[in-house]
Amino acid sequence: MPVSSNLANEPARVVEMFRKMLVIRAFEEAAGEAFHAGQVRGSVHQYIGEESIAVGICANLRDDDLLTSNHRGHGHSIAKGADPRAMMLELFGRVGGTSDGKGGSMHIADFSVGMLGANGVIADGCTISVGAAQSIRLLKQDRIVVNFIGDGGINRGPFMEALNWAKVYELPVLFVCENNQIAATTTTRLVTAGEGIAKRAESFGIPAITIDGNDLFEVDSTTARVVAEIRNGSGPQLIQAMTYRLRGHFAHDPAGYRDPKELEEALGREPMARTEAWLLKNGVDADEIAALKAEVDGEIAGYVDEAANAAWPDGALAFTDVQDVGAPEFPGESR
Amino acid sequence: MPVSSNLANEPARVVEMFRKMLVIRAFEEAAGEAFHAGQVRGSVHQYIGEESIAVGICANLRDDDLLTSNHRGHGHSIAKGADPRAMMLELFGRVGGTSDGKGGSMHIADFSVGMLGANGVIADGCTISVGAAQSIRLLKQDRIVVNFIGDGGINRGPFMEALNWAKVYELPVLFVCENNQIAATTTTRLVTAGEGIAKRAESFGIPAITIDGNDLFEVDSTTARVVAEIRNGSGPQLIQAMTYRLRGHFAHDPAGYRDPKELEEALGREPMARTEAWLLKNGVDADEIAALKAEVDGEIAGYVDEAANAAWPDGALAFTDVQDVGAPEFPGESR
Amino acid sequence: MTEMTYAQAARLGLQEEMARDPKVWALGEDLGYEGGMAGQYNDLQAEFGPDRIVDTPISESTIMGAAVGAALAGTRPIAEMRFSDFAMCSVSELVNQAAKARYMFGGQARVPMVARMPIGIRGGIAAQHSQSPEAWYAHTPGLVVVTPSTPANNRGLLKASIRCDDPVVYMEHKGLWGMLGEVDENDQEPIPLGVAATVRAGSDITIVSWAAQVGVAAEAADVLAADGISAEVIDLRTLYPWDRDAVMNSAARTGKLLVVHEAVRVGGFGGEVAAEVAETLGVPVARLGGERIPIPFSIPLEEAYKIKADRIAGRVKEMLA
Amino acid sequence: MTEMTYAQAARLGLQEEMARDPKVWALGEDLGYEGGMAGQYNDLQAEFGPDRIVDTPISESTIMGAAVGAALAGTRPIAEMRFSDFAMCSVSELVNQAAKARYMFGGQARVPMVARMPIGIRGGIAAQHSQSPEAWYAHTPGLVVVTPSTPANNRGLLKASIRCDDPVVYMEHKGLWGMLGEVDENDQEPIPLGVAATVRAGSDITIVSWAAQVGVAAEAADVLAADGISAEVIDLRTLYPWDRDAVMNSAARTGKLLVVHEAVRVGGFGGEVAAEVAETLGVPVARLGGERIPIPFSIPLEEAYKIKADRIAGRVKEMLA
Ligand SMILES: Cc1ncc(C[n+]2csc(CCOP(=O)(O)OP(=O)(O)O)c2C)c(N)n1
Ligand SMILES: Cc1ncc(C[n+]2csc(CCOP(=O)(O)OP(=O)(O)O)c2C)c(N)n1
Ligand SMILES: [Mg+2]
Ligand SMILES: [Mg+2]
Repeated sequence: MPVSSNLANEPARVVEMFRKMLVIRAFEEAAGEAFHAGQVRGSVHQYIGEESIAVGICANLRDDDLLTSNHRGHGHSIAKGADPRAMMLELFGRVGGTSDGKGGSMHIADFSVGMLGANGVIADGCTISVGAAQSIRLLKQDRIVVNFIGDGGINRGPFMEALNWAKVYELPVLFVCENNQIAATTTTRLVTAGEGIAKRAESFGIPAITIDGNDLFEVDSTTARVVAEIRNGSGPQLIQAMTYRLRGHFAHDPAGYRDPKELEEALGREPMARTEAWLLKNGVDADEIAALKAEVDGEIAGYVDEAANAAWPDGALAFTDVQDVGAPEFPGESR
Repeated sequence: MPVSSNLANEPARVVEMFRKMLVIRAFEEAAGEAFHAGQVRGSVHQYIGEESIAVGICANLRDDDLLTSNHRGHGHSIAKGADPRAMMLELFGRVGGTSDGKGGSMHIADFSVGMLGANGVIADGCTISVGAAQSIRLLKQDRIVVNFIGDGGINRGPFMEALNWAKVYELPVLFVCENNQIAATTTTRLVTAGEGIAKRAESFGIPAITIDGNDLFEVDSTTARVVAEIRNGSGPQLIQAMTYRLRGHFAHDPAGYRDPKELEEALGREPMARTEAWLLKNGVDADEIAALKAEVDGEIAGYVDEAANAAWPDGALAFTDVQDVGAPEFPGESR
Repeated sequence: MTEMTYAQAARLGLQEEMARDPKVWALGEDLGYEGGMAGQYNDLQAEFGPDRIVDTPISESTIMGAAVGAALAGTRPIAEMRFSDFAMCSVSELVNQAAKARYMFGGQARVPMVARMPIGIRGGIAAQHSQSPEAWYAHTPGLVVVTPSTPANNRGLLKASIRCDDPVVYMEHKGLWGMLGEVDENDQEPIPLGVAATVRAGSDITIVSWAAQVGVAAEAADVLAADGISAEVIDLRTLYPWDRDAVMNSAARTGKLLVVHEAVRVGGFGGEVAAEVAETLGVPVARLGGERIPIPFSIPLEEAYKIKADRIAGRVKEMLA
Repeated sequence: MTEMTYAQAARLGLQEEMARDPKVWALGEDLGYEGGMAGQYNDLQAEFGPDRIVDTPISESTIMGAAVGAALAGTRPIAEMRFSDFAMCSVSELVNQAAKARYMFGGQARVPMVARMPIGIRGGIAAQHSQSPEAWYAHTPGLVVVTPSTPANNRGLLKASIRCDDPVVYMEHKGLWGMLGEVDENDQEPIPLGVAATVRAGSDITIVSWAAQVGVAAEAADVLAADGISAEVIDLRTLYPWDRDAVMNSAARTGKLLVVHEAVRVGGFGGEVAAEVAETLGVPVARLGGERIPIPFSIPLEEAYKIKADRIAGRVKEMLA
């Protein structure tokens, strides 16, 4: 662990962050199981193995800072403060879900904590983020916007446009590229020209730093610095967080294309165990950690239980929240 | 003039290129006049002041090399070998035009000389160019593709995607960014982050060179080298040709936003006079040049005259060349 | 009453709304010096500053996407796309994001933005600058689609669109930018969205149209009047939601419906109106629209595409025969 | 005859065409290892090499735009967009370029490409992965629009689309990928574009549909048959050009028309068919389509969107009452 981390002296804060990571991990495991059990339909993209990034980034944000995400948005949402219970209800399509069951996994959002939504379309969140920053500027607020983008997503034009745009207007945007080295089944190195996203960002005049995303302490300390700079008017910056996707692209992908040796190595670097090791070394005892895990597992299991038994939304709900002008009429029972 | 130019010892070749430049200049002046006279409708984006780029680039291409262009495509077309007579007929919307009057200024094309078309949508030509190069690869040909893009166009996502794409597949594409420092009425520096296109291209691993686009000799020698490299398998490269748009964005734009001092300076660097000066210094006499100019002016004036008096296409022609499956029926005289 | 052009009226409406609500702003290419394609933004950058009339890079995806983000974050952006053809570079941002954000986030979000994208033939700007894709957006849940036909409409409907909390696709017709008409500067009220205007009362047939074609339909009604045929002309003004009541009442009264639009007939929104009327009233319906061809450049070709008054009149006579 | 799925049949058709013509190739995300969303490309990269089954970056504009360029330069590319929703990131390339190149260049160019973009509800993939925008492309001059409904269709129509010299928008329905059906491997002939199939003969009413809704319509016909109502079901197969003759002949015979599609009813292509039939034959017409809402996620909500057989049967009974 780099000594530079400002966390090193704050085991209590690390415990809190570790707890968030545990929630994400447990949530994702549970979501995957529910998917396999046929309780959750559609798509479930798990964030397993990347927890330290979302948590390390969001620990340095205020509640009113904004966040835009992509298809792999559960971890980002939980880290930003969305309620995992409502999220689980959403995955199950039940009453009380974050989107009333209208959205599902790829459209988790919690505007009350600045989480402007996961997104089913790669890189569309990037242009949204720069516009949100323009609103912030216009409203004379000191909020910032964080946009999560994958290493596959960086090759979409709208992301590249957004980089230019953010720098032209010197907007308070932090782009976080989660480089897990793969996009669905494609090794991104093979479809990404040049030396990578940091170099590209720099060509737009955007400061970019590459860090070990699985090192919670490095993520935290880097983000603390960068967020402070952005809030003080540095203009946009980019963090490339190196990581590894420990599961398939989505819950039903066995990821057979994965080199087993590579996976094994990656498991050795995964963030849960590393953070736990740090805690043990820094005076948090094993019992406390075990209790924490049990507590979190129980919490998530409870949500699953609740979600599996929660009420289904009424079909009429399909017809609300479309638009006010020209709102669709509920066709009624006769359907 | 740089001594390195391989043209320096070939005055005859320079005369030939100068003639092309004269044709472009005369064509554009004539097109502008016809536009002002109400003989040409729609849009006319003149290439005046940038002639040395198209001519210097295309002089190094084979007839079967391909070219994709943008809205300012007359110069590119003439340089690639399109017939200015048919182009003028097209601008006038008459029978015999390059597109039978269906396209007009923004859709000049001559597939017989590899000119795959001007384009009304900024940067859409860029993605077309990389695909054309993929066809070339698949067909085991040794042709190359040249794509012209403006300094305003570089901020569109599809261009940036195309850069990545071209390098990923190591395609035989030459991107030529004509940096005339303005996009319509917008100074591109103000909406372009970072150090510019050369840096951006390099961030994709694409070799990029910035040259004086108004120096025919520099354009020619650079292109000769770069085209040879690309044809020999170097993968994509980019040339940024610095230049200046001597007229308005289109023929009816008085360009009042232009700093008069800047314009005056630019006029001092414009390519026609510079090339002419070189010829005079290298043994071509003034009479010969005057005769060349008169000949070209007469040629273009003849085309204008012919176009102004040429037949209009029959309305029925509007219904051809749409598609074979589901071809529209000509509604007939009864319309 | 002041006489002004359609473009000037749009500028006036925008200026009024920007003065009224500091959260209203616009972004697009060449809005400052140029003042937009037809002066719809003239001098507004000087009045409201470069942060509210924002000159952007040529980045259509981001112009539209940024508007979505800005709307989500609390302001009321106007994304100026210059041509509906260029807006085709930002369909995902409009259709996948703007139109769906409120719904897919279960009502947590609102997207009060206006996407301005002029449609139609202007004369010689050909296939990539003349399209009329309004039917696409009328087909897209979440979007309001507005198509003003006169200067007064263009001011009043733009004002309503800016105040609307739903994303609005606002489609001026380029061919109308120079059209003169009376505008009541004292009346600051928006024209309500979703309400049609009866441009000409009549009893023999109902002609429904929108945008530039309304004027042509009115011209056809004149031609028909000379022949003793009384045609009612309805300007939908808002394409979605379209004013069903106005159309049904009229068509029930006249007993016949003709829908006319400049957009390609096949798959055009006229099909929606005609099918609904046929289904609901069982009266004879017909449609006129462009042939399914791109818009050509040359005059006789472009003319061959257009729906002229005599063609409308001819079709009406056939229906009444 | 071999029994195979709709997705397998598409793969077979593609394989046959790639073996037949070395100029045919495909580009898109995850075509190699993954073999496409539903295995439509399984093992083809191994068979034809990575230059003919090309794994691309996530760059939708370029997938489509490169296909246009490749077609212009002499090969026959297939742009795989995975979902029609993602193809909304490449509308300019499809509509401004592919659809118009031949026309605006006066016939100098041909664009023999296929843009594959599956439509429809698959179950829980919600608003940004379930759209059916076929009406947009049917409205776009220059494009052919194909919507296969069975494994045999999916093979035969894909083959025809690949051989077609016009740009084809090829829209599988995601919900049909697992559908089993008989395919005659010995008959290598494509199914001609623009020709409808009568799925079920009948005399009381004509039901026109396409893609997944054809099966539902046939189901409705079964329900109706039990009540002594004889419904003819027509599968358009190609949406543009649609088989006008087949529909008109049938509707003239039965005297009634119902068009059913999964796409949103408002502005859907059903309006075109219904309006044409009403205008031409004057027979009663009706349409069923999705309400104008995004596709929701949760089961009861998604179900509330769908057009079920009993609703079709109910509407038919109303029309015959
Ligand atoms: C515009 C678009 N293209 C394609 C997809 C399909 N898709 C979903 S996730 C994904 C891979 C994304 O990879 P990356 O950006 O690296 O994120 P990761 O999944 O690795 O977190 C793809 C291709 C999509 N959702 N949107
Ligand atoms: C996608 C798109 N957006 C906007 C336009 C309108 N437009 C036409 S030319 C132009 C400026 C282009 O500037 P640049 O690329 O520098 O080329 P130049 O005109 O200087 O040669 C603009 C904005 C367009 N044609 N297409
Ligand atoms: Mg990745
Ligand atoms: Mg320029």
